[in-house]
Amino acid sequence: MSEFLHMGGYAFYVWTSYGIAFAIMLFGIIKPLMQHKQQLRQLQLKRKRGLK
Amino acid sequence: MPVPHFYHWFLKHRMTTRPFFEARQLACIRDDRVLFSGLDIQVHGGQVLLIEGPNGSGKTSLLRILTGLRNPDEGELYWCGTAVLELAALFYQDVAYVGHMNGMKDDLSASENLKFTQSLATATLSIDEGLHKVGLDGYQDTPIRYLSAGQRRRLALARLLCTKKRLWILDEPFTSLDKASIMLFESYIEDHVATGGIAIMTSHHDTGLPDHIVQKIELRS
Amino acid sequence: MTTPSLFNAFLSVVRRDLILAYRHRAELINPLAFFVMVVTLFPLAVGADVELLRRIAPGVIWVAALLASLLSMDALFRSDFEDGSLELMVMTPHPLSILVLAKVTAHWLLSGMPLLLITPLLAAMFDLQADVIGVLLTTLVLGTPVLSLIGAIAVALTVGLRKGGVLLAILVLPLYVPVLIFASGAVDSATAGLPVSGQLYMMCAMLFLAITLTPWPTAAALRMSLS
Amino acid sequence: MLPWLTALMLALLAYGLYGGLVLAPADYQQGDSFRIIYVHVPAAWMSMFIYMMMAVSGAIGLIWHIKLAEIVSICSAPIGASFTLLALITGSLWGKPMWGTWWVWDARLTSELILLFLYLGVIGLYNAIEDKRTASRSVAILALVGVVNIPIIHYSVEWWSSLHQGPTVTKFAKPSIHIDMLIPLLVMAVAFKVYYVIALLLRSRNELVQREQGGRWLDDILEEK
Repeated sequence: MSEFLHMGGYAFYVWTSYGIAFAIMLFGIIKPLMQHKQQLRQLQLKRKRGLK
Repeated sequence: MPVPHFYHWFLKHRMTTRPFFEARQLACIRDDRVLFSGLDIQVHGGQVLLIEGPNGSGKTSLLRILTGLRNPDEGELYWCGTAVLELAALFYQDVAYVGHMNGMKDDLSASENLKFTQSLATATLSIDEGLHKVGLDGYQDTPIRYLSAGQRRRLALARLLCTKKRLWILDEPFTSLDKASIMLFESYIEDHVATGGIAIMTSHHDTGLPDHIVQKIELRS
Repeated sequence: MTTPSLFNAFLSVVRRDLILAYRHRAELINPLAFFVMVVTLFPLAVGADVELLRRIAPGVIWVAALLASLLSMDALFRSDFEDGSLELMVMTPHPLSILVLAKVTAHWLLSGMPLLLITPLLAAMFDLQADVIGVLLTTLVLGTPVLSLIGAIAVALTVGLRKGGVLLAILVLPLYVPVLIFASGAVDSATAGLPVSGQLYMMCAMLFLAITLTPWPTAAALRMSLS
Repeated sequence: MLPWLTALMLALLAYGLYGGLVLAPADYQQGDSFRIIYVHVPAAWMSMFIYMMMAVSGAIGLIWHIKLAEIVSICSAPIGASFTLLALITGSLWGKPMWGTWWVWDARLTSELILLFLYLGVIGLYNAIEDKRTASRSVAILALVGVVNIPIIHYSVEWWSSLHQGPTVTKFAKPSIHIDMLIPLLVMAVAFKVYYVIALLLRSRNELVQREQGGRWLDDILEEK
């Protein structure tokens, strides 16, 4: 296992690559999701204002 | 470029038939606000179409749609029965537009400006005659940055007189003109429609145009 | 009376822009001065070693030409857009792409040509050989019109924007890369005494492609900026 | 549909990663560092694929005035840019142990860098134009111009690097890639494509909501919540 993590001496480069890839891709999903929540909230607030 | 047959037909008849401008079911949306929709317009040669409405009701947007500068969000335009989209550049053989901006170069003289306009369209009057008709005799060689706002507006309107266009589209043509000039231009508009032309305009002022040639539409905000 | 021919319309647009530039002839100097100054900065920055300067000269001159062209590009449609003449140019019976070509031609005559005239002088300051200078000038003749033509697309896209300046550079510079590579490559080869016809043919091809293709997107972008 | 796609992507990713990181044998020259290939190459492929998608859907939107195509086009841009960035970072991380420097002016990396600039231009232009319909149409024109230019840029950069560098660095020249190495690579590529679809759907939904404010169907959705 530790050999696997060690990556034949290239651990830093390999795991940083995968880490960054993971981070960027995760961000690409989470950001639109958050934005969507925000939009729905604002639309609902708008409707409330409209109804009053 | 191959030219479909109706272009020839159109070119042959453009001088003989009475012009007819039509807009069907126009809609304009700006910043998620519907300015107007389902708007139908029909203007024949010999008529002035006056577009009225308060500020922000979409008068300028409508005019820009009618000139083809702006695409309507819905609807279509027809010139003498042919869709403007199909006519494309041919439509502009017939259209003269004076917008909010004069479209003149400050550093060119009055006659250079008019000459440039004529170089892109069919000329009618000579430059001197045109300038004379708008009361700018003697300003031929003056760069127009030295003219007053009213004089520049008159020069912009002189474009209409110097080129052969049957459809005039005028956005607030009389801004910064004095009473005498307004009356003068109204008489030119009357002459234009009397010879079978069409004028479409917006104006804040009450026009002195005779009622029987004026057709009005009102935009609400 | 008939409508003036397309060729006359083309000429009258070029003529008008030249007259306008002549009325502001003091401003014509600016891009040129910029060009010369950027080029003179390099010896100051890297030292006056003649060997080194001779080697970097083509790159330096080309990068400076590119920046100078970019600098003057912004004005291509700006004033016509602001005073409404552009609207009227769209509303003529002539194809807008040809009028666009006329405007770019005038612009190149005013911004590209002066660079050509001053370049031999700069090249001499970098101690380039006469035949290398010849190649350098040829690449400029072929390349700078391409810069103007490509730049016109981006200018047309950004003309309606208030803060168009930096954006224009971002849009345009990546598209300038091939011109830069082939032009400075040709001059490099000439310095090394290698044949340059391959690169020059490539540049000819790019020029013709640019002349035939770029007016269309430029015209489309202008219509969009006006609506 | 989204949960299904997500499950599919996760499965593909898991298999691809397992295959790539564990099953595939170490490269006899590069050792384990070649395993970066499983993110680097798919990311580079995606960066170009998405640019093509952006241009094609932009053209469709431009010609037939289809709103959805415009939205797909513009929503692709940030995703493509992030893949391009990813390809650059991983390329650089790969380059350090292989060449000893973080950056080499190699043809592919340079092309990729220019591609990133093109993406930035697209995003910048879209954000600068206020009217979003006009903006997406302008962006479509720009993307089309870019697509015509990319082969020229690529060719010129290739030519340039052969001129300046000589044949010293041939990092991707592996005539025979081992099948155990190849399969995870392809799986990863497919996983990245699915990821693109997911991210695109999420972004498009937001963009659509933003544009259709005040539309009837939005009210209906809110009613349900």
